[in-house]
Amino acid sequence: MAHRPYRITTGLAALVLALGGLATLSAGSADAASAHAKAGTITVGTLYASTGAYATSSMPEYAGLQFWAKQVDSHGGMYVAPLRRKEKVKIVAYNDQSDPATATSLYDQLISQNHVNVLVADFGSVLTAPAITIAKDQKQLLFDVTGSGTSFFTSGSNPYVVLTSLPVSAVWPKPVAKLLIQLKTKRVAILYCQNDFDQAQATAIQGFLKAAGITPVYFQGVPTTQSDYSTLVQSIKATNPDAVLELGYPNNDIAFLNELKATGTHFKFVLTPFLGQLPSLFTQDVGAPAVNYTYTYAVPPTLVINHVNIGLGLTAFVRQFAPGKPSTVNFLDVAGYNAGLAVQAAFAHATSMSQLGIRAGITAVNGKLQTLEGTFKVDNTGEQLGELLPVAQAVPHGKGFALKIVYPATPAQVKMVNAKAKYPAPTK
Amino acid sequence: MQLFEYAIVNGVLFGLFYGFIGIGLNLLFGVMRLVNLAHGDLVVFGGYLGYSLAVDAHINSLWAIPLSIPAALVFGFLVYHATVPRLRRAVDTETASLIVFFGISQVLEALMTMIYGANQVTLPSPGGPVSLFGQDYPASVVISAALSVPALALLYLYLYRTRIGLATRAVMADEDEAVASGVRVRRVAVWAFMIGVAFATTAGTLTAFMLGGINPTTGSGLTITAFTVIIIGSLGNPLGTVVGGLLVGLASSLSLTQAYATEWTAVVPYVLLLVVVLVRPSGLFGATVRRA
Amino acid sequence: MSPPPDVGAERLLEVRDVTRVFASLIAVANVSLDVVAGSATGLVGPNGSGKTTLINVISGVYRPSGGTVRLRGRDVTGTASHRLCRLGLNRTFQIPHPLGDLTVADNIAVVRPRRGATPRFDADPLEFVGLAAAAPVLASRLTSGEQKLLDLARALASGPDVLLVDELGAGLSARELEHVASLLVRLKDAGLGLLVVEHLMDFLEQIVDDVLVMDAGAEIFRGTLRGAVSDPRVIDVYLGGAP
Amino acid sequence: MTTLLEVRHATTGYGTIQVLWDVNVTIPEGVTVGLLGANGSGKSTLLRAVMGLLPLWSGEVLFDGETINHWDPSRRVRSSIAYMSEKGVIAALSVEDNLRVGGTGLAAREVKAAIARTWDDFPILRERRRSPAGSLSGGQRKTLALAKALIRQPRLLVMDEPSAGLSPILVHEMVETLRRVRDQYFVTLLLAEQNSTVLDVAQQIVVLAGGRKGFDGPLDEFRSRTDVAAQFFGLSAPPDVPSNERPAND
Amino acid sequence: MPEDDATPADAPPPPTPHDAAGADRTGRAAPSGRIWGLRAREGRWVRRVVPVVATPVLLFFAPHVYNNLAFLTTMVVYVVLAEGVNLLYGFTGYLPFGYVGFFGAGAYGASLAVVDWHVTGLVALVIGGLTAAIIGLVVSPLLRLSGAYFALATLAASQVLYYVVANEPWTYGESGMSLPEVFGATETYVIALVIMALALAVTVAVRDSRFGLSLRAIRSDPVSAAMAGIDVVRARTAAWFISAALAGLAGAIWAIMTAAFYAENPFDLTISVYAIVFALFGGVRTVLGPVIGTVVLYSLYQYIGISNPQYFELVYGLLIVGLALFLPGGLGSLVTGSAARWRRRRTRPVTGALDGAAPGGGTP
Repeated sequence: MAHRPYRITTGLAALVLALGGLATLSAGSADAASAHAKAGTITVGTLYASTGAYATSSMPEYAGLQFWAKQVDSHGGMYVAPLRRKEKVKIVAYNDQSDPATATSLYDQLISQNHVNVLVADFGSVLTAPAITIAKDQKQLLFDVTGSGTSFFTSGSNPYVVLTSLPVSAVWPKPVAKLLIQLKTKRVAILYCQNDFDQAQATAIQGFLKAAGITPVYFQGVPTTQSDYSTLVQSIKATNPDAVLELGYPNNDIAFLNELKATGTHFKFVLTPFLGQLPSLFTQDVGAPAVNYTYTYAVPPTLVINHVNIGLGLTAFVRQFAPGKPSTVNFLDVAGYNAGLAVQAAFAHATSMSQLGIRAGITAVNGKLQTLEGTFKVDNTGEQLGELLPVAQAVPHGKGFALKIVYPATPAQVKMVNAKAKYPAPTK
Repeated sequence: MQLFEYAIVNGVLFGLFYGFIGIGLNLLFGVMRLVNLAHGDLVVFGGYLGYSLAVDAHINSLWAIPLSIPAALVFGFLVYHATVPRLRRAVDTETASLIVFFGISQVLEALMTMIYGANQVTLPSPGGPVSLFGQDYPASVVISAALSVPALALLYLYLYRTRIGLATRAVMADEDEAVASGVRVRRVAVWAFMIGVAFATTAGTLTAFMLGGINPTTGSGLTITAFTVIIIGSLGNPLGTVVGGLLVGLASSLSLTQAYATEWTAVVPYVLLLVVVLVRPSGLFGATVRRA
Repeated sequence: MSPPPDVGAERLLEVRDVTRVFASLIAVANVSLDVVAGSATGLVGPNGSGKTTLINVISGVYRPSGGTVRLRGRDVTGTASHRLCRLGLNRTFQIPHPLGDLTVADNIAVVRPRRGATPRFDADPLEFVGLAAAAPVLASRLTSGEQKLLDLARALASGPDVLLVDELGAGLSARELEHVASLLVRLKDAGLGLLVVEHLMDFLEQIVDDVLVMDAGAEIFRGTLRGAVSDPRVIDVYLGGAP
Repeated sequence: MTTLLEVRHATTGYGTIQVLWDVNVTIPEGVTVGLLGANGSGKSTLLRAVMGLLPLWSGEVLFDGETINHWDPSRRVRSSIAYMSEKGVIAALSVEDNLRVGGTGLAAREVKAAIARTWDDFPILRERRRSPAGSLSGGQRKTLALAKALIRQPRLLVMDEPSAGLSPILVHEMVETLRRVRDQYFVTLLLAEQNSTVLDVAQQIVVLAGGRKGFDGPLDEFRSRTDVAAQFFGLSAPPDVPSNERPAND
Repeated sequence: MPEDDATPADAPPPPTPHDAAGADRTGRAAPSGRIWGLRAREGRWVRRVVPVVATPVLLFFAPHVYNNLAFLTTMVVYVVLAEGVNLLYGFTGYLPFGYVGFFGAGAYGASLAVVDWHVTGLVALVIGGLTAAIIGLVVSPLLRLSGAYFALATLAASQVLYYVVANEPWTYGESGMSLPEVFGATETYVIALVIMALALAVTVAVRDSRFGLSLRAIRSDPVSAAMAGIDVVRARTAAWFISAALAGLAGAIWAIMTAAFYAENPFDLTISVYAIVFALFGGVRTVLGPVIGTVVLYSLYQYIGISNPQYFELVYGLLIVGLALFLPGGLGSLVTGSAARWRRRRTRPVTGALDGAAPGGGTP
């Protein structure tokens, strides 16, 4: 056998060099961290995705959070109870490019290198999942904006996670089931995508309906990557449904509505979840005529809530967030802003600067906080219970469409046009 | 029964499109044993070109098909000369090409994100539903399938009715003998490369129609679909690719009609691929068996 | 096959009615032969007559389409090469097959020696063929002649009873041929049974006791080499009429 | 007689394995040269070097007095040096397509005429024109290989074992065909063979053994010298040269 | 036609004499005697033990330099994967595109063991490794394929596995996996380092053992290897299992570190691609090549990802293209390549075997 000891030596030398590189890298990020973590500032660490599958949703959320920080700083900072003074807010953000593995490392980076005061998660369950683990492990308070995976809040009491927007998907669709029962639909078709978010909704609705004696005539899952809906639509049509619920991500919803449009298929009732969140994307990609009479969940800014006791009301937010272009504001901008408000409330009532002290600030305001998303209320696992999600229907409005709340009747503090559901939907 | 017929027609429409996606990839593999992992990204790049025309220039996005061809040829020419001569000298061309084209696919994805952003974009539908055999199909799907047919026919004419096409087939069948017969392999290879790239970009606009929209990461999935199609139809056999495409299209479409199978649709092509390579490792139309 | 040189000599290999068909081509048709300990049999025939195919069938590279192969009485028809190697049958290749990425020493070290039976020949194979000095060199760096010797050494390292030698002489110079022939004779003397495929008649003459001549996959002559070169049929097909 | 092809001091091999040692061959125009040698003697390697399919480590190939070392194979084929490899045909393509591949680079009209001529000269091919070459019998394949190499009416036709795999009767037919072709197409033949029957067609014989040139002279002389014949059959040793030298430029 | 009487011209085309790409394939003579003050025997010991011990020890102190354990653990997981690719591709020539299937199988095997059977962390790791090996057994018929067919068939198999895991309720496919805390972050990192040490030890063992020699023989020429008495199918399958089990262990420790994930995470095809790129970048068929490849590229990945995210894919892509084209043997070839060139100038093996002068010893 040949002997080549020189290889090891050179190999080890290269390894040492590489570790040296690591050291340089960390020195670089230490600089970055010290630049951010100046005395007299509260640092909020977050991630965003400028590319990849979640970029569409992640970027507006990030913009909302940045807007909140700008707002706070323009008023001389936010009040930090344990310090008894106002502090400026600094956001430290990294780009995870929609990759959960990168996100894991970057969340760790925020805690271990940048020593941020609190963490705000990136959009959605997939990119939030790694943060949940790190928050638990490192006992770091995490503000979860929209990551409502069923597994995040079930493992007993966890004081380190707070969901700031949207109830978890298992309770969220209750109004939909009630509306279907009220409309006396008998034959309900449910097509959902196989991911945590949509699957949980589908199962919840199925449960609510079954309790009322309605068994869905079609209940099928498809891969989230599904883009060809033609055969599926034909299958659904064959069941002759009174109502069709398509529960997917924005791309699925758009592909589904486009398929209905392209084949001229008409159902009496169609619901897609993301129309309410991203109306302008649907206008652009599907077109107003085809969207008309579709049902969806009503969320801000469609749902206008101005009766608030922290931050801006919805109308003011829209005006200041996108001056002159109110139509470009979407729900995720609001959600990002709302996460900032939760952070703000936590610090304003924190009992100490420790992570649990900051969490105690949330407990202090739980159920009392009125934001532009409604009542902020979490349980002891951090699950959001408070915010409203009525069902809305798109109705023709000028060249485009307007979303009108059809169920339940709007609460008093919500300034919103109520309407009776147009059922069955008129043919377009 | 109506649903079954619908699924068959739909499967054929998609199958033709899959054949179109796969064929450029197969040309590259057949002639040069190159595993082009950037194929799907080239397809998506073509789709974005169509999008630019529709949204920025306000002309029909189908114009992207003729307009992208010269650009694709130039791009193919440049990439060929930058990479292929070195790859051909590598000890293991297949593996080396796989890595190089993975890198190129990363670069393309980055460029697309920089230029067009990360959002999904869709193209305006080319028209209302089209009636075939008494049922309505989306115009975008029918038009895409209809355009795939002449594209495939053009490649057939290139291979079977032109001198360089004959030389291309000679190289695919037996490179040594082709060289010994005076065929200029480099010229054949450059053209095959450029045409392969052009096929990818021209399929792009159709992809935006077929898939409902595109984003910069759509490409990697398309690459895998394309490989599945060409392996089923045999690597290096362009006509087999069309059959492979039809098989994948039909199987996927039919699985969507079965209640228990809808959630397994995405697996269908992979299972098909595994069955084909294990039962007949050379693919359905392969001449040479490639076993270790 | 032809009468063994010594009555009672050990029959090592018995090939009976072996046939091998490729698609529509019959490469080997009903060939039978025996290899006896301490003897060498020559296998001759023009290009494409099926000699190498026969060797490939016997050594387990191809499965026969028909017929049987027995090694020391045991049926080994269609047995995989690595098992045959462990049972005491090995071969060299017409085009040398060195393990090019390995050193010469590793080319030998990789061979699994036969278990059980005492090998008939147990000298250090590299020294025997004269490649000992090349032990630390990568096999791909050897000349084609040296690679042929390495093939031989690797085959010997497994301690075979039966050695199939496929055109070891082709492409070697006279002096090299002489060296190789003397090696094969020494192996024969050590009690190995050899089956030698070769074109070079005087090379064969130094080694073999008898020959089998094949044409188009079938046997056309068996007997002594002198008998073969004077047989009109052999001259006709093998030398094509002679100059 | 003008010299058509000249190989000077050709030295080459595969990878690190040297196969040819300083071989010199001169082929006058119109003289059929038979290159004889046993397996592995370097015949095919020499032909591949002549065709540019294998680069020379050192030495030179001259065609019509001009060095062609830097020409790639296709240029050599297009410049009137045709090559018939041992395989000779592309099995997956039809007979007619094989002929058309042989005419690569010619004008379409010329190819058409050449194929028409081929149908006349080799009627068997016309019958099988649509069949894939792989389905032809051994003799038909060799005929197709020859016809394919002749498509562009070359001045020099380099052939690697035109008789390999043929039965004795077909070998005789091949010899007749080669004679006919030589006269009809005015082509100089360089053929590598180990079958002595094919010698009948040659006027000059070059013997290769162990990658070195042995005998080089007229056929008659070759016939008359038994030692040379023996050299070819390997019945006695070729003139020996030490073979363990490394490639000079390794 | 069967391979009767082929001339050397028909042999598989070897690299041309001056082929740069082929340079590292030739001329590996063994330097003998004392090298850098070490005698051969000591040298062998050093070659075996140092990489296995020194690499984890060096990395053990890495958190003092750069305290991001999630990053470091992921990097170590990638080292294990790259070594697994090294075993398969480097030693047997199979490029496993769907290698991530084993990683995912290990992640889910270990996680389900923790969640459903409430086993301890170390048992979960073993179950993860076993799960991957079992999956390896199921898909071992794929070893009949070669080249691009093998690469893509494994990819398809990994996708099938992914969809099974993602669709089935018993794998918590749709709701996602959620583990209780099994190990602390530092503990997880140390265990990952131990798994890496195991991977390195396996690689060293394979390189230096008779089994490794057999694998290299098979890669070099399967027919000759069979004639040397090597059971080609069995040796390949064994390498396949070992490699699968390593990926399974890597997946298991990744799952324990990540704790909450969806099927699409451990079955993400980019994991395969990165493991392959890291291994090839560092240089396969060496022990430390994949380690160096991973440390350098993954650090770069993190660094560019943080500082220049907008150019990240672009820079990374260009880097990969450049490396594959201009340094096809990996970083390792910089070292071994130059050494090989150096040796080639010095060694001119002339055995004299064929001069007939000294026909060696060995009486029959």
